[in-house]
Amino acid sequence: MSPTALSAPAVSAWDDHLVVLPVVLPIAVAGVMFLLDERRRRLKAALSLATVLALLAIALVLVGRVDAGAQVYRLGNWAAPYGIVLVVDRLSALMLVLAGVLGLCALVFSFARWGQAGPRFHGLFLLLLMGVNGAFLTGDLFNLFVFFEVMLAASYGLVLHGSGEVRIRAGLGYIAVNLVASLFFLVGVSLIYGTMGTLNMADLARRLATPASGEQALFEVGCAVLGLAFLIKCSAWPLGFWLPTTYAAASAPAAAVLAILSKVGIYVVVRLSLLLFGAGSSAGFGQTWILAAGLATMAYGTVGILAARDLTRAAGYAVMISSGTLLATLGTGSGGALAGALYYLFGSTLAAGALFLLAEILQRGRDPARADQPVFADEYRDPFDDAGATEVGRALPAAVALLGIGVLLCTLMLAGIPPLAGFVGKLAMFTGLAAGPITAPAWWLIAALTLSSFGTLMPLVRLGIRNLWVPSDDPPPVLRSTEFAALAGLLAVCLALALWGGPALAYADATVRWLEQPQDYVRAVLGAAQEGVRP
Amino acid sequence: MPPQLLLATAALLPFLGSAAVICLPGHARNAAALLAGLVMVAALGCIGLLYPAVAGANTVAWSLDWLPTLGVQIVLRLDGLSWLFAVLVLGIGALVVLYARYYMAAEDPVPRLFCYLLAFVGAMLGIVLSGNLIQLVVFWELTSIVSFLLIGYWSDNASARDGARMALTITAAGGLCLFVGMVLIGHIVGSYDLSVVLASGDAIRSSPLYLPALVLVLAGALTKSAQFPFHIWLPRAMAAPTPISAYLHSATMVKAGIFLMIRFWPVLAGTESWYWIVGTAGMVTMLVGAWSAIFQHDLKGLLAYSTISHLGLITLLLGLDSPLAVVAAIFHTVNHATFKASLFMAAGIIDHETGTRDMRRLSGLWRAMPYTATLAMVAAAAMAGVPLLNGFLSKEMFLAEAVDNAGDHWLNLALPVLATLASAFTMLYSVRFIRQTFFGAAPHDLPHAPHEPVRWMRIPIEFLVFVCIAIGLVPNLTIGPLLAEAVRAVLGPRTPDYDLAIWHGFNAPLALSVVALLGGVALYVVFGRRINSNPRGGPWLMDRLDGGRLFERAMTGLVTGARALEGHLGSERLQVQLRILFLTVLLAAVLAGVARGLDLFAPGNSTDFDPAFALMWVVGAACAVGAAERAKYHRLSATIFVGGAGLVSCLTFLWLSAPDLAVTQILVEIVTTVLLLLGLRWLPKRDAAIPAPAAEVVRARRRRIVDLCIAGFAGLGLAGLAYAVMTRPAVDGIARWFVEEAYPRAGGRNVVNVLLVDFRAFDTLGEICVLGIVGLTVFALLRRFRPASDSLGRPRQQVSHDAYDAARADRSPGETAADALLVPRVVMTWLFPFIVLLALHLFLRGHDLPGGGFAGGIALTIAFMLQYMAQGAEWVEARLRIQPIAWIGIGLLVAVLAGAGSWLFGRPFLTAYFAYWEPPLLGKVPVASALLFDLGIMVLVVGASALMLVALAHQSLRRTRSAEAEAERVAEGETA
Amino acid sequence: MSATTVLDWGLGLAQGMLVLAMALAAWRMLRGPRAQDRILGLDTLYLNGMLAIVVHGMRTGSGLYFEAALILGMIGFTATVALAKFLMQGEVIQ
Amino acid sequence: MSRILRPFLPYPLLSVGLAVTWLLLNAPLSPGSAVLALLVGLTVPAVMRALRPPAVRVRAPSTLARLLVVVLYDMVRSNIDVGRIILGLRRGTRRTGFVAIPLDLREPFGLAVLSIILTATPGTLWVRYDSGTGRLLLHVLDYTDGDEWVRRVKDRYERPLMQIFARGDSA
Amino acid sequence: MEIVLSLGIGVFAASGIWLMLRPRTFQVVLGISLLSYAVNLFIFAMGRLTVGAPPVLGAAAEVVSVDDPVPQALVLTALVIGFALTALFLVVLLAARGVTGSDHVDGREPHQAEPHPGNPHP
Amino acid sequence: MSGADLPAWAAWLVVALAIAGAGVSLTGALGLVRLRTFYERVHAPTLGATLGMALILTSSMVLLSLLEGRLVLRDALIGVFLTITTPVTLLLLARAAAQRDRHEGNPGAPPEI
Ligand code: NA
Ligand code: NA
Repeated sequence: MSPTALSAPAVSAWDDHLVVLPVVLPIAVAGVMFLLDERRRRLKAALSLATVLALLAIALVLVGRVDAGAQVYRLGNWAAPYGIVLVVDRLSALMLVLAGVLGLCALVFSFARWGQAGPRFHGLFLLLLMGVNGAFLTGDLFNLFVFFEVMLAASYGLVLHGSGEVRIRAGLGYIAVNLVASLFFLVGVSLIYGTMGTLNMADLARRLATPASGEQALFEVGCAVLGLAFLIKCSAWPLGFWLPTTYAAASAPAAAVLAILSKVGIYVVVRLSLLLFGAGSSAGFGQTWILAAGLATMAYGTVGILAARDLTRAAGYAVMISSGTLLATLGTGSGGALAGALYYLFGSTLAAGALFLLAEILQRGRDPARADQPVFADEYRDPFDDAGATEVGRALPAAVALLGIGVLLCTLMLAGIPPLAGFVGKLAMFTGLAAGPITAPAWWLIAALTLSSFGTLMPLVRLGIRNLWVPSDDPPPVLRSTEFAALAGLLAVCLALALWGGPALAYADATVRWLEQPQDYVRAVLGAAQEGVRP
Repeated sequence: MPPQLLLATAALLPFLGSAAVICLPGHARNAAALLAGLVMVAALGCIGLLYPAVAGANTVAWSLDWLPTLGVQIVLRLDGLSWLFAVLVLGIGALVVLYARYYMAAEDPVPRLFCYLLAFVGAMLGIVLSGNLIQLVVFWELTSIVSFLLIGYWSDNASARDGARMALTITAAGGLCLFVGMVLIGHIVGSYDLSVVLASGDAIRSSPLYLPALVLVLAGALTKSAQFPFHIWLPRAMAAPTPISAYLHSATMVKAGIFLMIRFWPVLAGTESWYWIVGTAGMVTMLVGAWSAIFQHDLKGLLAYSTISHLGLITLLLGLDSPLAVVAAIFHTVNHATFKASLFMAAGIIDHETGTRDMRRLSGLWRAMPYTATLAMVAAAAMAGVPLLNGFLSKEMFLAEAVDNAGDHWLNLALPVLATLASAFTMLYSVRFIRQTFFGAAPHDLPHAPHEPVRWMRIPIEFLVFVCIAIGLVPNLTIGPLLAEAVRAVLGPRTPDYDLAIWHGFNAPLALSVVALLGGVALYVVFGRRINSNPRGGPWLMDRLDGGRLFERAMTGLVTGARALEGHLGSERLQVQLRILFLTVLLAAVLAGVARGLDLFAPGNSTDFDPAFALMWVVGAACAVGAAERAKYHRLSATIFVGGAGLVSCLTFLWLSAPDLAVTQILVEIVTTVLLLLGLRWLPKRDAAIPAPAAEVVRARRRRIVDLCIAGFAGLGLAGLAYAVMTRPAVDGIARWFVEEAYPRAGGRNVVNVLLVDFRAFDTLGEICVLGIVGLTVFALLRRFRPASDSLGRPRQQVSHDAYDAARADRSPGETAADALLVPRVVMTWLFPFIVLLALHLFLRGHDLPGGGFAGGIALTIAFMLQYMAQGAEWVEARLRIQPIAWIGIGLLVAVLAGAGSWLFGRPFLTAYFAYWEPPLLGKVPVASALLFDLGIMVLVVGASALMLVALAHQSLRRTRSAEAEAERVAEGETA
Repeated sequence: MSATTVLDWGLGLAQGMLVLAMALAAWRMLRGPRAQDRILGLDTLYLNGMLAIVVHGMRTGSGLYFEAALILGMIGFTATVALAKFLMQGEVIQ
Repeated sequence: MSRILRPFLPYPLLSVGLAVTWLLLNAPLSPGSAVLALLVGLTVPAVMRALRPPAVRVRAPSTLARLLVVVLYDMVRSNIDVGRIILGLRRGTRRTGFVAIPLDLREPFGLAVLSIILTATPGTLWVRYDSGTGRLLLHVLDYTDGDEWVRRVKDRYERPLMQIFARGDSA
Repeated sequence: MEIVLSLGIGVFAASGIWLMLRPRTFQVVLGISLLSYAVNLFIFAMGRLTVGAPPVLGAAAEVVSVDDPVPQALVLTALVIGFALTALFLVVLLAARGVTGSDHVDGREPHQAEPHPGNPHP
Repeated sequence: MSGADLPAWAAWLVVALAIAGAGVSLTGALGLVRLRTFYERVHAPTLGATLGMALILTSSMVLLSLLEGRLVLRDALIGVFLTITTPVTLLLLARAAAQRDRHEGNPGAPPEI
């Protein structure tokens, strides 16, 4: 036997393979799990815990290695743009960490109850993370489609996990909308291929750097359609009405981990906007629309969260607001603000995830009819009418106290109230927007950020009070230790993010600076020799 | 200890204490109070020790990096002003701790109260010691949050919850504005550092952003210090335990807004805008607060409105563009804190000992608690501005400022008049408070028999009243130097000359003061009885105007409006959502195309027209339109038409050089048709004959027209794009490389397959994951599937078969059905190995010729499917043990291992290996790792598609088992 | 006429006839009137489609289209059988 | 069939059929494809063993050959007949109708082949078969009175089939 | 040929979209199928049209002018994913029909009130 | 287009077989349109499935054999499998139709046996 392929230079060190592990490891473990009997829950839980821990560890190692720019992994040893490459840069490493943290906490949370509610939870869960990781890593547009589909398919499974009418009804709409989005994705990608002849993102950027060709218009139509697919996934108004219903219906750990799904859409929009439309023949393409979509999403999310009748829906709308914030920031074109928005994205995603978990604990076993009681109108009381008022403090069960802290922290995070990371993120965005003369879009965004903060604070406080303070005949919520660990993990990261806001923001700044220099990305992926030269 | 360390210790101690105290057991009252008290005293000690360091207009600063990229540091900065406020916060805090120890009931979980209280102290110190604008915002919001928790301490109490929420809503909203304002100031100055900002007054005032920054900062300050119209939260906050009201809502937190205005007075004041906003707010608040206080029946209500009024007074002073007014403001802040805190505590004692705070029920308490009554009366006199007490001094300064600032504008002219009026009101409600509570007939019908409280509970009041008197008598010996330091810290070189003496001679302020005192008494004499009998304590003229209620209405309206808007701006209905999706994509594509002047029909390449191809597409189009038309009432027909459309699609692929696609398309088509039919069985009967309501018909028609337009234009758009791309010359892209390198580099002649299993194998790996996931999801979902009741019965056809068999003596049940399938069974059974063979063939040849693992897998699935169709699920499963989930797992593992094998050779994942093996006889046999990968695909495809199929097929079995009786009932009904 | 021309025109004509046959089958499929007529139409459509593939393979002189035709001929009946069985028993798999 | 070979070749005819099919699929013949054909012939019938269909024994190869010729002839002839009917080239009235044929053949495999034959000759269609009575309902496009169709089916097809697929040792 | 194929894609897409906008789940699933056909053909069309030159190299692996293999590979992947998701949608619609009794896409007949507290708008 | 080095007679033979097969098949499809009842129509497609198919496959085998210079028989497989699978659909379809007609009491319904 004589090998005839394998002529390209080999990968040098074993740890270079780390880049592909976030995808390969979950598949392999999921494969093993499918061979195990459904009743071996402990083994499965241990396996998935180990895997998710490993994923987080890998993500952290990768964060440590992206200082130099980007690390490129050529799958099948085929060079870009022909083969598929995985690219780890600051942005993708950051997103991997986010996925790892959220995944770990959601998984730990699921150990208490949800892991047993339906078959093959762990396998689906791992494959969802694999899809998310793949989407963050890939440098190829069609491969991105594939990972989107993996992620969505697993999310369909997780949304439907546990069955029940509400889930199935929500799942139906969710699947239909996302199927359409996937078809848009395909149309967009294929149009781009048909006009540019490539699928590799870096190659696309390189081809766009040359003066506009006759195909520019068709290419931009393709980008518009493709962009719309991403906007659907990140639930921008008016394309994202599916999100609150779906996330509210999903089981808590599923909803928590789904919080990152919409961020994958955001990630891609950020990635492609800065890579393809930062400069070159299509510079600035769609920016105004992204700003408009972002502001509209923030507005609609705020309206929705104000209208929310329960915490899960509120959390869903919080996810929307956070997506809208990032889109709008991207639309203003301010690099400093974008860095803040990335930082904010990280924290708000974790907080939204935590809120889904909290909501589940608080709302399970509660009378659903109560959710519909009036908000303010009938609660009016004479402030000094103390007849019948009980001026006796209630000793809180530890569970309630901890849940209260949790709800409070989530509220502060999402509303951007000090001292948590939500505030720091908004501060960074404000500072970025106020760097240099303040433009009209910047004013709009500042107003939107402030109003959405207020709009988030009010309903979350209202819902928190209803769930924690209003005396109820229902048994007090029970908090299992694994559930507590999951919540504590998420909120601790939010706290740490604020405490070490300096380094975190520096990372975000460096990320945006890197993204604003797409030629470095192109060089990293295609190699210096190919730059500017057609093969 | 160096001053910086002392400062940091003082700032940190309350937070540490807060964390420590919550660890105490729930009813450890003494331990909690002791700990809290010690923390307060220790921190106070630290601050006290720092007095020499700040005396003489010095500052002490300590800083720590936090967010360097944003220019945000944690800076503790102590100067005269912050020293005075810190002492106020900690001193009154220590007294409140002592008071609360005896005030709170034994059942109250006191450690939690002290935990919040200490956290509040920390936050408040954070504000006053803040040397950075952002840090100030952080602690500002922290006080709002802790205040929320403190007001809601008795959370079982509905008014506590409402009060807490309202306070938070208003103050946090103000905080958000303050935040933006601070960012703007930072933008103007270029730094968030307080010292830098304080040195940049001219730059700030001359900036075009001055007005927005001012408005936003004041929004923060005025909400926090309960200025009209934001004052409404303060009376509601009285639902908090009285020590908290005394501390937060009279002495400290509300003073944070005042502090902010004093702190930024040098840089923000001195403009028309400042004068009008701050002055007007202060004036209105002072009058409205005093007026409302007059009519309160609740002691705490009276004190709350009185607080509002006094805060208005201070604000008004700050609004006047006069350094001397600033002095008066600082002085009155201190004075108000002392007398109001003591009054709250006294009211708390009364409440505690009698069980009520309603002045209409209280009277003659002098007899039962003379000592407390005396203290309360002194404090009330201070509040009213009676000479020899501290309140008198600052009110004199206020009236002097009012007179001095009386200008030519009508409002300026009105200033002394209104100031005197407000003072008269203050006198009125002070008199009413004393008269109603302590004098008159002996109380009767009180919940508890009144008596003096325990000794320790009175000590804080005694101390505060002592301070009131001491300052009132010898201001220069007591408050004088401290006030001077504070004033110097604020005004610096603009510090005016002033004199804190009791006697300034006969002058206008004194005259006004006398008028106010006498006027107040007179007013009480005239109106006292009517005020006391005023129901509910609503102020005259403003009886209907309940700000709190309006606010709640507004909030309710906001939520109701949001709910309506949510429905108008969004929809939960899938059809609407999809319509929007398609409309948006249409719009986006058109906009993008128009923006670049897209010409869809630019002349270009074309392939020779073939009429047969066109005719085939006529068939395809007819099938598609037919399916669209029939899908509602004739599902089976529509399914058939979709099959026809699929066939045309398959033939098109073939015609246009894509045999792999054609093979896959036709296989998928077959499986999809069977799956659709498996599902069709569970759908409800749909009958066109059932008429719909007339209104519904019209609406439905309109909807259909809209949908038709959307569908038509979208179809046209896609067609246009396809045409445009197809007629343009091919782009010199990556395709050629694949064709050239597929054989030499990857050893495969079928370039498409090489792409799938080698060049782009990663896509394929993802794709099979999707398939596996979907298979599992389907399985999980169908495990809990319950058919709708109207689908439970056996299909009509089977029922009639059974009836036929039952009616004939020579036939056994099920025989008719079996006879019908006799021949199909034989054919399908014997076809089985041949289809397996076909699958194997497709799999093995994939790398070089059309086929591949996916096609092979689907073919194999069809082989299984045919067996299920011929023989039924039970028969097949008695013979073939299919474990689809395990197949999925094996498929994934094989594919991953095939990819990971290359790691052993130091190559990236999925690096394919191929070689030619030349065994004897057989000639050159290609050996490629891609084949192993393809095997994984095939195994997984079989597993996943068989899983879906089996799961769906089993529903009928389950139905048979679970609803046997139901079926029989239906059958009887049919035959009858 | 050269062999090429003969083959080109002759096979083109044959393919055209088969597509015409497909059109007629489709006509029956769309026209009905009963479900069995439509299924019969689909079956005929498949058959003629398969034959058209064979002729297309001859026109291009390539054996690459054989598998598609074989699949249609060998397991293409699965779809129509399922439809027929659904019509007969109201259920595809019991 | 020898007892030793039986476990390896449960369905020898099937094995041959599979091997031949493989060879046809992978023409031209090469050593590699021959080895694979052998392998396929030996292994793939294993899946049939799982399904356990009744064994089929084929006898009287000469009858089989004769039947094949008859069927081919009938097929071409009836194709022409039916084609003429469709194109309207046939004069005179034509009736279509159902014919019930009492069958003696009970072997499912034989019945299957009969149904294939009847279907392959246009103009006749297997509509229904009653296993209890052995009666077959046939639809004929060109209906003639009397037993002509019954005789034709029984003589031309059923009898040879009964010879070929005689009942007996179902393994 | 280009005009025929593009019109065909258009008709498929229009029929599919029309069906996807219908209220009954079965209509939607058929719409998904048709729209998927249209999109697959569209992807395929992006490689331009070639008759009689499949991207399969001859025995000698000589490189000749063949159809663009990339869109074909993309269609294959999309086809498989589309198949899987169509099947999933089908099963979910069955499950929805089972639990709600309705085959309306919203899980309830239009005149029925919304049972879920999340939505104030029936 | 292939077949440049094919003798003319072969080309004519191939074309004749193919056109004849297509013609038979077309006739069958025409029958589907022209015949009046379902039970008549169901006979029509068998033309294509038997003779039409046989002629076309023969044509293909002749052509490929000539082109490749060896006997190419694999198209016969299509014929074999098509022959054994066609009856399955048709008889199930006829059975279903008969059952429906009898259930609905249509005039052309098959008699009891
Ligand atoms: Na026949
Ligand atoms: Na092409």
